[in-house]
Amino acid sequence: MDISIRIGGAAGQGIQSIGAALAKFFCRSGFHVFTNQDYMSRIKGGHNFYQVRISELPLSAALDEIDILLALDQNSIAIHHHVVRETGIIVYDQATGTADFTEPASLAIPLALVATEANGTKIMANNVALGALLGLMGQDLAGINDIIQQQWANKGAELVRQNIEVAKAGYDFVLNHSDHRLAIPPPSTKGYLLLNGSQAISLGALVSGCKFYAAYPMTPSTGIMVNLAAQAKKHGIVVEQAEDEIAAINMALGASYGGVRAMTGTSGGGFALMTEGVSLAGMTETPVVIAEVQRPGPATGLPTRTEQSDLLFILYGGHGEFPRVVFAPGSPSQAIALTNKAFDLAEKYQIPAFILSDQYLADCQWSYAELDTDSLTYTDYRLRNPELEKLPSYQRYQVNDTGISPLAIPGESSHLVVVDSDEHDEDGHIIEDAATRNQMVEKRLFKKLRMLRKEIAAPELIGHRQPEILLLCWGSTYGVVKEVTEILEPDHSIAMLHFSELFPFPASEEFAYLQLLDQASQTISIENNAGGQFAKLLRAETGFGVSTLINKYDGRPFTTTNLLGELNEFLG
Amino acid sequence: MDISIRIGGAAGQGIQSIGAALAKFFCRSGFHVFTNQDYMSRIKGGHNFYQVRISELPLSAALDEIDILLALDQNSIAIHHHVVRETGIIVYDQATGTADFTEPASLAIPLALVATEANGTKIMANNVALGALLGLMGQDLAGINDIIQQQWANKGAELVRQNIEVAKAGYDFVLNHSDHRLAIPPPSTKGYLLLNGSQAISLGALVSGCKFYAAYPMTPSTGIMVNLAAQAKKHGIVVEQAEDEIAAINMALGASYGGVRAMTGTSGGGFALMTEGVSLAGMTETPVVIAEVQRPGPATGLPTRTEQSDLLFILYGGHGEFPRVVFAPGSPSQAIALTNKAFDLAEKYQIPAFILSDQYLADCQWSYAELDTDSLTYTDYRLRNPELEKLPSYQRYQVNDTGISPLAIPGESSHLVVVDSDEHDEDGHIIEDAATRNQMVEKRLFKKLRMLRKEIAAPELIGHRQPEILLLCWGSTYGVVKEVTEILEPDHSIAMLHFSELFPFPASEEFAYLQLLDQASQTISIENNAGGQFAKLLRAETGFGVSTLINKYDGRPFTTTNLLGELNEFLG
Amino acid sequence: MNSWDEIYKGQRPAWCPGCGNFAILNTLKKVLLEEGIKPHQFTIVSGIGQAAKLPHYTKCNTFNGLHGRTLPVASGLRFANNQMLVLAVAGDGDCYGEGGNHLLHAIRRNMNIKLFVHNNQVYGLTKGQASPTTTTPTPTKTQPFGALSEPLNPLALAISLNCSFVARGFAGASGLPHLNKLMKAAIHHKGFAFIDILQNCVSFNKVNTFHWYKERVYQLEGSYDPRDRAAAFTRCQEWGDRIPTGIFYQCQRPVFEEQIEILNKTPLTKQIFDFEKAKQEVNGFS
Amino acid sequence: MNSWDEIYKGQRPAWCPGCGNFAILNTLKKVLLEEGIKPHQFTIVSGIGQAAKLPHYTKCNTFNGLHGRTLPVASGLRFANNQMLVLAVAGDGDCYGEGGNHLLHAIRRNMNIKLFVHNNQVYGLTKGQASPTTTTPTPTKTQPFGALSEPLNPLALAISLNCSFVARGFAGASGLPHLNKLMKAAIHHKGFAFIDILQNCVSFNKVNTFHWYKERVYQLEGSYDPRDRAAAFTRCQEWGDRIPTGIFYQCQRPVFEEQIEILNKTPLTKQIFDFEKAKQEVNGFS
Ligand SMILES: Cc1ncc(C[n+]2csc(CCOP(=O)(O)OP(=O)(O)O)c2C)c(N)n1
Ligand SMILES: Cc1ncc(C[n+]2csc(CCOP(=O)(O)OP(=O)(O)O)c2C)c(N)n1
Ligand code: SF4
Ligand code: SF4
Ligand SMILES: [Mg+2]
Ligand SMILES: [Mg+2]
Repeated sequence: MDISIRIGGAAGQGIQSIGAALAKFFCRSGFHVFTNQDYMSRIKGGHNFYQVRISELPLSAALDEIDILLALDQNSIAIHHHVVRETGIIVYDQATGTADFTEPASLAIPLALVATEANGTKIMANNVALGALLGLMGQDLAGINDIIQQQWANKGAELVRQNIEVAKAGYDFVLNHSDHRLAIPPPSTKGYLLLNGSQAISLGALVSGCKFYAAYPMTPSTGIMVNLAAQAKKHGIVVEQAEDEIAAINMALGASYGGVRAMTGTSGGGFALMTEGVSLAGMTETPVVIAEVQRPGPATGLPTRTEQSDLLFILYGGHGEFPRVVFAPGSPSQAIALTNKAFDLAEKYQIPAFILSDQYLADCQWSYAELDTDSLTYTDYRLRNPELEKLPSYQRYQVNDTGISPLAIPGESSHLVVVDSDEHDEDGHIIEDAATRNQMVEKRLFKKLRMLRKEIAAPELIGHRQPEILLLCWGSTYGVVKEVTEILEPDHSIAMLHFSELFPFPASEEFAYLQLLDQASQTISIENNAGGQFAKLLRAETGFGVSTLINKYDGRPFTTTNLLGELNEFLG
Repeated sequence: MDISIRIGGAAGQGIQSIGAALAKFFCRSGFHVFTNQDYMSRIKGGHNFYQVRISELPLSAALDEIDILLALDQNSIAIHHHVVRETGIIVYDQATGTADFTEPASLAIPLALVATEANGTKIMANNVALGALLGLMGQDLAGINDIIQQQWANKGAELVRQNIEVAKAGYDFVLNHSDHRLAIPPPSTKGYLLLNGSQAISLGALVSGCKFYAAYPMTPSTGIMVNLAAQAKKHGIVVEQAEDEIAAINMALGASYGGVRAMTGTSGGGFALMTEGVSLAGMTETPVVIAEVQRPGPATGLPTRTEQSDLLFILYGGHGEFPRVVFAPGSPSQAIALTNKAFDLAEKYQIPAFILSDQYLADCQWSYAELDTDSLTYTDYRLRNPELEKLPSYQRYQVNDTGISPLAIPGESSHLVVVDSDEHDEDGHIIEDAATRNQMVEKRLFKKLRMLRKEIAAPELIGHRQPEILLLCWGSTYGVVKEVTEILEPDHSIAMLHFSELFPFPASEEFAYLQLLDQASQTISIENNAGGQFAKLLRAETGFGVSTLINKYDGRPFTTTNLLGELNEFLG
Repeated sequence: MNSWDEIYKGQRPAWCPGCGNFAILNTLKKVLLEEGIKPHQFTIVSGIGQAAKLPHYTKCNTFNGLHGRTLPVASGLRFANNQMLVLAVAGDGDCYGEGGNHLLHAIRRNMNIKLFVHNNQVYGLTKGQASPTTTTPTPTKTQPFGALSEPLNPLALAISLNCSFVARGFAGASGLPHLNKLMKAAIHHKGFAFIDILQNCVSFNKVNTFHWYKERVYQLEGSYDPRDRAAAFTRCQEWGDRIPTGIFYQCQRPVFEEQIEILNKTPLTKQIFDFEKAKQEVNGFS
Repeated sequence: MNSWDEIYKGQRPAWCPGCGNFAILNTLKKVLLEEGIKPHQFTIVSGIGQAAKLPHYTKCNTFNGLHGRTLPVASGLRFANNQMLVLAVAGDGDCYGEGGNHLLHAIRRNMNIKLFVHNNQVYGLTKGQASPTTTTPTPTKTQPFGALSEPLNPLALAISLNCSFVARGFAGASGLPHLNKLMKAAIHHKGFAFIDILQNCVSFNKVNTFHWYKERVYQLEGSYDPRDRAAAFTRCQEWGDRIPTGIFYQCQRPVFEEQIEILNKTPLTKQIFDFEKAKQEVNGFS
């Protein structure tokens, strides 16, 4: 069973609330769900859609063909009717649309009328549609009550009741007016968690002891801030909206200096303003975690869409030379784990650590039976009292074997914590001599890098162990490449190699992935950008040049359908 | 003949004016001169030095051993006396220093006393020293008069006369008190021009028709602004000090949009603030030239010293993907030519073009018999009246074969010029659809890049044509690597390959330099940084990994002496 | 269709129905028509936000740049072409948040730029976060403890910097004839002219609604003397039950670009470059 | 050696002999001693410039960050530790030029930070370019047409933003006992306290020399009432033959961090992280 429902309409029509309720419903009923969103940079009007895919098996990507189209306006019928399968159906609002074709099947519902006839108001029409969809899929409607209850709780019990009624009316409308059914077998498990990338990164921060988050709003990164803000009071986190991105990163550094785990988040244009601050983190050796949620550039680009085009900018952003780690999770669960690892390494090595996400990862919801919390770690690497006070002396940049100087908290003890953006001596004071400079570069850069390299996990291989065709990917394309690999593997010698820990670039000691690359007859780098940035990085780091690039840079993610199409010619 | 004179003292003691006068004197007398500077980030005190190297042959680097040390304080004697050759001499101020050793020879001069006895004032003591140096080198003093005249002109004729007297007194003091002479044969030519990198970049801008320069002061880039400001009235150039670097680049873009050639300049930390603007230039296709004069980072680093550590940042700085050119001149003459080429390509392709310099290139003076102006070009690529007005219609982002849309000037005609930082259609208006996006990426990035690649010159090969040992370098290390190559070539199969046009990376069609690399048994990348950034770029672009890295990251440039030392072990 | 709408017809606005931006857009078009300014004779420079989309919705030369960077681009353009009428259009987040530093220094420069800020006291395009002018302690999704900073008073700020033209307008129907006059006065003013325009955001600002403004807004009385800086400073602090609109402060100050001799006769963009003269500088140098 | 110099002895200053910064440094040390503040009990956050080197020349916790970014770092530090005394030290270029936007918003926030700006009306460290406070039309090497922008009046700016403590001091010998008092008042003030300190630069400011200041500077009379914002605005515009110093404006406004409940009992940096509780959130989510 593999059903996709696409809800189309204008911004402001509430397609998101319908989609979210639907996803929750199936997830709680024990189905796996994958949702993705496509929306414009405007508040009202235009055209957006929300897609929900449902299956009893785990899902990690979207399809182009759909089974049900819920069209809230005529525009949605025009744009999407051709992707509805023959067996599918278009449900639309009778007041705003017409479907003047015979295939696929269609069902007109006077949404507002049904709502008012059920003693609701016109604005409850969305719940008529929601009920109708559940009717079409032959679901037990009871499960939706809780969800409506949650969504409308702060509007009062009466409205909750009305909305439940209205959903029921939509459900009944379908039972009475249509024979079309999409059979969905009853699920066997107890229900899943539903999580998108933004939520995952904010959970990752929360569970890593992040106590301060400063940011300036920027789509598609704002979700992280919103999610953390919602947890602020409960978990004692200060979330501060800065006057600009420069302030955001400098505030995070000030807070980190002050002794708390600190983070900032933004998208490419905002990150551009942060690079001086990143370099400051490098020089002062102040731990900080930075989430960069990519969108298509350059400049303002396509503000609400997706792209993987800031990889090289993140790797080399900031003047001068200093170590950093860069992670690009491929799924919400990876996002939790890697955000946790970013916080850990940022503090352990006193460096900036990056989470590279994008609009696609940020907004897509994945379903999970359970999230792994056992492998999450929390170690407080800071030097606090009573240890700190006991020290006979303290130097912020003490030179030692590891390059990692003790990280004390100012004000905790009588020892002073002196940090400096100029080159400095062990005490943190300005110097200009060559010998101290050399010593500090050695400490700050070389020694730490040597150790950092050992922290990085190998890329993940999925599929054939000795593949002829090797698909390379990184970050958010994980899910779709995985699904495609799994589809193709039975008939082809194919595998995928996903890089989620990008920098320092994974060593191939433990896992000789370079050998796999050498042995494959086709190595195909799949990237949601125009430049093939990962392929460049791979060559810079290993000398290996891939045989083929598959790039997509129209602001839309790869879907299983289109990636399969793209790969067709290489399958021989 | 190859004489090096080092003038040491505290900031504010005037070592720069002595050094500059000396360099000018010999240059005008027909000697080749190379000067370099080493100074601290403070206005008074500390320790700085200025070195002047003189020869009848062209020079392109500095030596570590010197022939004359002029020490204006005791500190300078302590720091530098061990690098004075056995045949050399230390001249110092009797009032501030003592030289309690027998070798090298030394000569104490009561500078202030000599000045006052010659009817000057104490602050003229520097000219006593200047005269003394010329005496030691057996020069005809007459040539210095014009130079003193120029330096003191705005203080009045009387002071000029006094200073000339005082220099004469210093000269006579040496004749009377010392037998030490450094014989310098009379030169044969008519005199040379003396030029440093900052001056060269500003001349390059001037000669390319730059009409607007906006910047925020930042060492070591401020020299460009100062030099252009000095030409502002004569050549009709607006030089504006912006409130910050963000404003600087955005002002330059506004001026460029308005129809004039525009430029900005900064150092790494300031450039970090400009990357969003660089991306804006990329998206709006607004020509702009950006000089980045590197200094050691990260963060504030060593503000007055040198490093080549922003290469990868410049290559990938700015979010999203768009074309750019990056040039890194190796000498002042290359700086003029490449600044000219940067302006030309920036406007021809409507892209950001970079000049990557550093403190070493900025401050070093080279001597030239004549500078080539014949190969400089100026083509106005803008669409102006009457052609513009005649067009039936105009679209700023018209899609055509070349990817280069006509660049009209707003207000010149009744046609509108609409540019947008969002993704846009041919008219410049915001779009969000995938097809237009693809078309624009194709136009803006792919088509232009294909043509741009053909504009890039091959790297310069100096030395053996089929070398066993190949030295790779880029930017400001040109001179020193050249000198070292020329020294070693008679006895070794050695050559150097200098990259001054770094991006798009030179194709190896015309000149198969990759073959040279493959054939050499040793390929050594020499970089003034810790990371070997050029070596990374080379591998990313060609897959070729060099065999050895020689890095220097103490904030000081390579000298002929120390580079020879570093290379010793590879010479077999 | 009105003639102003025809002459200055642009793209179809992507604003929400009921948004105050429509009224500002239409008023501007009328002003342009009444002043006889043709589409190619002016340029609108804008940043990013709802307000900043405005130039696309009229017909004009347009530089729709980065969030917060309206004024530096406008300044650069005036340096290149001091015969171009340059309007800078920004949102309150754009101009007082991200772009705050440029506002300070653009006012100090006093270049001939007309700045219209659509002040809806909220970040509209990014969905309702607090802006620098948001009333305390409004809670938002990104301000878990509420908007706790003192709301910025843009007029007071401008007056403190001796901005040569400081006005407030209102984008409600009742305010439009007045806004029309303010825009014209700004255009005729020699130097930097700044109008903060109160604009309702129907989607995200549920506090300062159209009605909220309408009930409070009034025009400065005819006897008000905008040359008195001290009075202007006091008066612009009136905010609450009654909110004055009008020209609060106006003074004559040297216009930056007029002080640059080389721009006096011909705009930079029309000056012919003498390549040969420039080349002589190369070897004449030293 | 004075006891203040002993207790707060730092690195040897790299300032020019005769620079006004020495007096500010020494006054600060005296204030610290007199207030009984131990070196580890306070942090100086600074930017880049001559002024910004100050923390190295005393003994304290130090964050010597980027040019212009003093205030965001200081704010972040206060969020992390609202029991730490945080002094922010900046130059006029640092704070009013590069960092102008942060000044606006730091004043609005009103966090408990003490900002001391060494205003020498010039960019010292980078060798004499005009700063935002440079007198017009001073020509410099980077201002070929002179400094043409209206000099920024930092006090007027701060008052317009309703800064809760606005003062001016003078770094000349005659002004030091007064500066001492101002610094103490700033430290005792609840909220953001701002002192603009007139400081001579012997190397690059040949207009506003020590003597130039000395002849003009005087103290606000005892009867002056710093609670009157309108009067403060007028008074702070006095500049020329006579330049007043003192506390121009002071008011009580909610302190930002005091409004954040979760900071009320324990500073963030001392709050124990409950890893297990946080982990529960991961699977409790949805
Ligand atoms: C550097 C940068 N940071 C953040 C953003 C995201 N952003 C776009 S518009 C906007 C704020 C919009 O508010 P305002 O300027 O008040 O305009 P309005 O939409 O209310 O008219 C923000 C934060 C951006 N585009 N660029
Ligand atoms: C981003 C950035 N831009 C420019 C500089 C160069 N810079 C260092 S200090 C300074 C200005 C110094 O003036 P001010 O802040 O008034 O301090 P002062 O030296 O006069 O005390 C500048 C422009 C820098 N370090 N960083
Ligand atoms: S969100 Fe607000 S400001 Fe933006 S268009 Fe809608 S109503 Fe207008
Ligand atoms: S340059 Fe000026 S401000 Fe800097 S130390 Fe010297 S006198 Fe002081
Ligand atoms: Mg707004
Ligand atoms: Mg200063």
